[in-house]
Amino acid sequence: GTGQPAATAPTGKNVILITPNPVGTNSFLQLSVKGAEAAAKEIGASFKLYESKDPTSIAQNLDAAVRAKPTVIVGVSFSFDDLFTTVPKQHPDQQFLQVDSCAEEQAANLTCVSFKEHEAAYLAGVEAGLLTESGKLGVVAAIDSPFVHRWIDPFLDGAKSVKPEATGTPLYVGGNNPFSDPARAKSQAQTLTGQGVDIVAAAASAGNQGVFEAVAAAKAKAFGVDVNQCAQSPGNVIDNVLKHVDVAESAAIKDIAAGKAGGVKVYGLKEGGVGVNALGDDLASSGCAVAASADVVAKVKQVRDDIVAGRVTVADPLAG
Amino acid sequence: MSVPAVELVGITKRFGDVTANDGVDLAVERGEVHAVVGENGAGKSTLMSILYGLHPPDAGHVLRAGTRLRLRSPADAIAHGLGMVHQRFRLFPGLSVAENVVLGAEPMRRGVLDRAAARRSVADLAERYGLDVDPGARIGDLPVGTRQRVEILKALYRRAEVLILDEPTAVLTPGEAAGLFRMVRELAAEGVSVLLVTHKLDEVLAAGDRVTVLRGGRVTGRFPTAGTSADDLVRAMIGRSLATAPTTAKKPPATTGALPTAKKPPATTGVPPTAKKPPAIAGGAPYRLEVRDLRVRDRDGVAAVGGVSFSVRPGEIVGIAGVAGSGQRELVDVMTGLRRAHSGTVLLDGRPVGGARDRRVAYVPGDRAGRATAPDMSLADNLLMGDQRGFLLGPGRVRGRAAALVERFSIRAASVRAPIAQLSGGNAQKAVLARELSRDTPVLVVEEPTQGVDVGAQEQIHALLAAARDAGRAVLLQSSELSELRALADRVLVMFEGRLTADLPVAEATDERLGAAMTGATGVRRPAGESTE
Amino acid sequence: MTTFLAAVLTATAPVVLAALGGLLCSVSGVFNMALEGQLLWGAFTAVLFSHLTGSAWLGVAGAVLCTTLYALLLSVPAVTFRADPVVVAVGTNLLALGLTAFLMRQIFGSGGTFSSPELAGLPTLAALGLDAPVAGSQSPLVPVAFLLVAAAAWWLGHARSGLRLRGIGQHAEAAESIGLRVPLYRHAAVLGAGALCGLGGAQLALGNVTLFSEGMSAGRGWVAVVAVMLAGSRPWLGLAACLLFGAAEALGFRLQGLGLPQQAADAAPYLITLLALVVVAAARRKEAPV
Amino acid sequence: MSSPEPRARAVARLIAGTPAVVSLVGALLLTTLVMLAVGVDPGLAYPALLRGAFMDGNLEYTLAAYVPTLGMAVAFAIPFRAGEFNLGGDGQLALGGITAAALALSTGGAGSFVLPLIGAALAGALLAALSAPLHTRLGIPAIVSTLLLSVPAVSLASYLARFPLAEQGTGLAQTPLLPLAAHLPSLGASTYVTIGLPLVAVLTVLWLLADARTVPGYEIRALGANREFARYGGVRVSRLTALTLAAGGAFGGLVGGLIVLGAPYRFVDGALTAPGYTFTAIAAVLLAAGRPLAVPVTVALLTILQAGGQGMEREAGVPSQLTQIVQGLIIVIVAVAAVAKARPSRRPA
Ligand SMILES: Nc1ncnc2c1ncn2[C@@H]1O[C@H](COP(=O)(O)OP(=O)(O)OP(=O)(O)O)[C@@H](O)[C@H]1O
Ligand SMILES: Nc1ncnc2c1ncn2[C@@H]1O[C@H](COP(=O)(O)OP(=O)(O)OP(=O)(O)O)[C@@H](O)[C@H]1O
Ligand SMILES: [Mg+2]
Ligand SMILES: [Mg+2]
Repeated sequence: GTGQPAATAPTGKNVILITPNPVGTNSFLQLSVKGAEAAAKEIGASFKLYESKDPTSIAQNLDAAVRAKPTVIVGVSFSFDDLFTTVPKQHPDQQFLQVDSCAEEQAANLTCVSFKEHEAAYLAGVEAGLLTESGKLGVVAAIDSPFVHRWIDPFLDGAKSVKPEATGTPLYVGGNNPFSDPARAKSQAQTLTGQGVDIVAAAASAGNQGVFEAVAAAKAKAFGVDVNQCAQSPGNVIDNVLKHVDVAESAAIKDIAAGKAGGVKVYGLKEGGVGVNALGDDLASSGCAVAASADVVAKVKQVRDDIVAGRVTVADPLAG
Repeated sequence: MSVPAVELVGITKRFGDVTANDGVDLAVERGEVHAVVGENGAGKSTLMSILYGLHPPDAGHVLRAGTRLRLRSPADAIAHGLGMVHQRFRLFPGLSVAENVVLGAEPMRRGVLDRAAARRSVADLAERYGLDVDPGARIGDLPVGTRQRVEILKALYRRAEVLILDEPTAVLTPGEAAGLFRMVRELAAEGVSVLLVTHKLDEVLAAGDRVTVLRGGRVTGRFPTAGTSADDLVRAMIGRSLATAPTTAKKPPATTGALPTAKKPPATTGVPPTAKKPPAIAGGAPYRLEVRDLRVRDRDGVAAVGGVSFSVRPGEIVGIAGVAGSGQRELVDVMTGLRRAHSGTVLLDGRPVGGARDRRVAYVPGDRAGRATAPDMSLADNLLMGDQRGFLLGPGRVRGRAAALVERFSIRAASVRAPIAQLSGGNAQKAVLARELSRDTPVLVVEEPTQGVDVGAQEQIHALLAAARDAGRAVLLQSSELSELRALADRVLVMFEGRLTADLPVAEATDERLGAAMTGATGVRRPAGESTE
Repeated sequence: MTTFLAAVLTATAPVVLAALGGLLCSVSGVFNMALEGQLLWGAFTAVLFSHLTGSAWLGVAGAVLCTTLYALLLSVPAVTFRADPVVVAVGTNLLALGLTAFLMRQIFGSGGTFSSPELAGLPTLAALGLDAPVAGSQSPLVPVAFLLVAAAAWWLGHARSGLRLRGIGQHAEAAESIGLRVPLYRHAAVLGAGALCGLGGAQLALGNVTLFSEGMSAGRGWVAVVAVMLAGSRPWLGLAACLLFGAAEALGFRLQGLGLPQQAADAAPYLITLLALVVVAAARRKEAPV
Repeated sequence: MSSPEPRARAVARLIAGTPAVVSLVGALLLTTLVMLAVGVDPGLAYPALLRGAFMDGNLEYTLAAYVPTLGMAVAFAIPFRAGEFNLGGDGQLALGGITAAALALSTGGAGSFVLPLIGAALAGALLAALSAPLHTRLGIPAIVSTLLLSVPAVSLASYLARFPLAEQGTGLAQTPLLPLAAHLPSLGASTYVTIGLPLVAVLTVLWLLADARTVPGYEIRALGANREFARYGGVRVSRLTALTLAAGGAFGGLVGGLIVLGAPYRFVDGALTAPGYTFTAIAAVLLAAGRPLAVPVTVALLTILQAGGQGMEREAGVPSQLTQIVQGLIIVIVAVAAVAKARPSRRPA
């Protein structure tokens, strides 16, 4: 983590962010740290990061955070579903924020921010369907958990919506350190390209860079995730499935600090909380390969509008 | 007098509370064979280890040709021309004989280990000194006797100018021992100084020039061998004469303080045990132990025991002789239940010996570190093995039992809680004997019982074996000391290549006849009604 | 098939190098469980030096040097002070994880992954003019890894120091009593293992991929430890174990594409290795009945 | 030449007499230096380490981590006494955990927590016992087979949690919440300290007693000290090997069950193996260097270090990488300190 022993802010405000895993190579967690840090700065609060190592330490970190009585305690991901069902009720004076999920029984002092990343993944799939020549698509994901299917299934659905005969193969890095094994991720991407796959979506955390290397060597293309990864492998990354965790989270923290707490804020395409670089104003300077295909960009914008308007609904794999 | 080849000055060494050496002075001339004798635990091995750089002394120093040495490790000792054959083998089990011998001083050819040369020089050395080994064999596959020969070859190969031999003959056959001493004399004639630690006083008197006697870590006597008798040495060693010479232990043992009175059957006093009628066995069977047409195959399917039959009566000691590797080990393994026979049976009081270790047989193995003890366990734990029964086992009971045995068998140990590896070689052997002899079993199988034990203890052990016999137990005694066999056994069986080549009453077991049978000569009398086929 | 073989060789090379190091240690009588951390440290220093010098080869050299030095953290406590090598290894593995992540932030200014188009990776053999079906796509360190196995096998069997090392592992007191400096050989073995892990880490970070990411050794050092346990003191057997493992892993990837669950693919290399062991052991039993 | 020598030696002996102290002091100096070098204030970090382990309500977490680590230590130590290495703790843990979850779910809590725990122990025992015939019949050492069996067992548990036993509609691979009746009763107010603590403590004491004061304990020690010696002494070597492995595995499985039946009361994929109990426990047992009575102490030492590390991260703002650096160094140095008391020298000759 980037947790610095920040001097206690004069206002006495502070923000504690608890991650479910060490931040390490996880770009999603890095973004959440970034967002919370930024918000803390804006509201003049100090910031502390508690990195958990396993489910037990999540609970311990949460307890420690409650004892510290900060302005807001931010918990990231599904891993807090159980805890945020009980703990906020026990501490009604403490504000909690859950990012990327929401506890089943939501207390009044729990605010939730969640994302429809499947909508963005669907858009990426549309791009892939339009750009694939072989009609074979692949995904390299870190592990086979229900959560990562939010990137896999809608991606393939999106591709099939424009190219019905397209086929998709997901591979999972697995092994001893699935979230940080670029060599293994590369090897899997090579397996895919060896089978004629010409577009590989990467959802392998630190493994993504390995995927990019593989597609670069095989003259295939890739998709990145969470942040703009196009510059990491110029010319080889078509686009990215973006999730503006930092923006949404920082907005929520500021709201809570301003006294607007509670409720679930869902960020989809409509709210601008998720997206792809093709939709951005800075597409030309993004370094993403999709910029070269104006027709694809146009189609993506159209599908986005359809989704926002409700003409197209993207199935959420987790809802099923 | 010239400057001694090597001189130990005022050596003192303590291990915790034990003072192993206490101001020992000892000088060895060039070309001299200098024997060091003493009871088990007298400090002989410790002294030799200090000389060889294995232990730093607490006080005192070593002079080599008049110059003071700094011995930090054996490397320093070797650099100054010292060589040592250890009482406990220091061999590499996974390497070949030749590799073991040359390691550390390897013949090289073009920067590469010259295996052919190594084998050749080992074969040459072995032939020159009459030591029978196959240079290509893996150490781990060899019997202990052969391993001992490899240890000796190692020292010879290095052409040490001062050669330390710590009980080199403990596991050698008489022929091999004779060969070794011929070799020692030859080396001495070439100017090598030899330090010889042994418990065999005849060897000392025959091969040595001078003798130093240690007792409780101090020098208690220095003798030229000329004009010295075994009794002189014994008196210096144990502070008294032996009541009886070891070779006559067959007679009822004289009462010495160390003897376990409980084991002595009252009826035997004054009556020669051989004349005693064996007590009857339940069921009236004439034999305690019967072996019928036993066949054992080793790992490679080769017959290690090829059809052996014999029986042992109650109150009888049957000796087993033979060169190492003739099948004695496999035979004993089957009799103790540690190995399954390929065919044939072993009956003990009419019931077959079976499956796992049979508790009706007490067994003193010849392989002390490999089988008879767990070196890292405490003496108390080692003394318990085979007698662990029930479920609960209080430490008090274990230690109490151990203390009793230590007392009864006069084992010299600092504490029963210390690892048995800290005991001197002979005391460890006594511990094994104590454990097995104290168990009241119908059958007793003993391999090399006096291997490495001092003369006093030898006497005591022989007395114990005789007492066991007199109590009606059947005793099987495997020994490479023919004198020991003749002293104790009623009959002697000889094995050769897995078969019995002789079954002689002790009166007929002359060196010549035994020697012939051990090398496979036939024409040996067999008792009627028994066959080796 | 060629891509399959190439994938197996690439994936196996870092493991082979680490396993070879572990094997030298185990031959000398030191159980080396520190391979995982050393591989990681090697990967980090390789990227660091490549980044600083702009040369992948200087990256390799830096990794070898730095990882040899890192191995002192195992050799001094375990050999000189006779601490339990396994406990020490637990410590040095943890240390490597923290130290690489920390230094990464200090030096590269970012956590997670460091990669850059300017970072020099190892060339492929094809780029060096050595194009052959399976070999062409490999970095030069891959053949080096396999040659080192051959060299080690020969060395242990025929060289004086190799024989001495084997002797030391079998019976240290015996080695001492013939004047061998046991600690010296053991230090050499542990440091040699460090050098090999440095090479393995360099192959991982500059050969397999061209980047560093936190924890990227990802269990390869543990696989190497398993290979050492299987191989005892026989380098060829160690190589075979690594290859079998790598092949099972690559096969697992392919079967995943056909619907095999990820968990099964994860388990496959271990189960196949165990199965191979059982088959070999059973066959040996049959040959020599007891 | 000889006059300064005795004095030098006396000084050397004086230092050698207290090597544990010396190396511990060295350890602290070194870690302090490292802290300073990487910009951590030792004056904040050390107190935070202690507070993180003992104070501010952290003690209950330390205890919560102590229980599984101690259990896994015994899981390793029992076969270790017999000379067998059980490196398959993770597999036994995961299999035990998933078994407990499956039993609790399928019985709807009818078996309270007792049945799931028994099932968990059995599952772990069976898995570990597989290694016994592999060793005694095929000569494949347990150190290899337990390790090779571990990953497949973890994968199996993960598969079960991901598919057949999975909770629907969540992002994590996990089972549904276990029925209330199967939850381990807490001790006092804390949810972390459950009856798992007295259970594991009692079982550990039983093991210590069995090791020191029973015939099987003696036979196991003999087996570990010299296999051939034990066989010679009438010990059923194969049976006892299997027994120790199974007993170790049972502890491993039991710990898995205890974790799953405690908060958050479900099997979460990866949650059992992520904290690294298995290897911490192995390190603790090896640190104890053959003294079983020292095992609870060495486990405590390492647990305090880890729990305290977390506290140090939270309170002194020490980033997690620095915690790892400090922990790694301390473990290395403690390993040295543990043996610095001059091992009993083996006699030569
Ligand atoms: N490493 C050690 N630790 C503790 N005690 C030891 C050690 N080595 C030897 N001793 C003790 O020192 C004494 C002398 O032992 P040493 O081995 O020198 O006797 P020895 O004369 O060779 O006896 P033996 O004839 O039985 O071989 C014994 O009491 C022994 O227990
Ligand atoms: N591989 C081995 N490992 C340990 N000890 C061994 C090994 N091989 C043999 N021994 C020991 O060496 C001794 C002799 O073994 P072996 O059976 O080959 O000879 P033997 O026929 O019994 O002859 P002798 O006892 O007269 O030397 C036995 O006491 C045995 O315990
Ligand atoms: Mg001796
Ligand atoms: Mg002796």
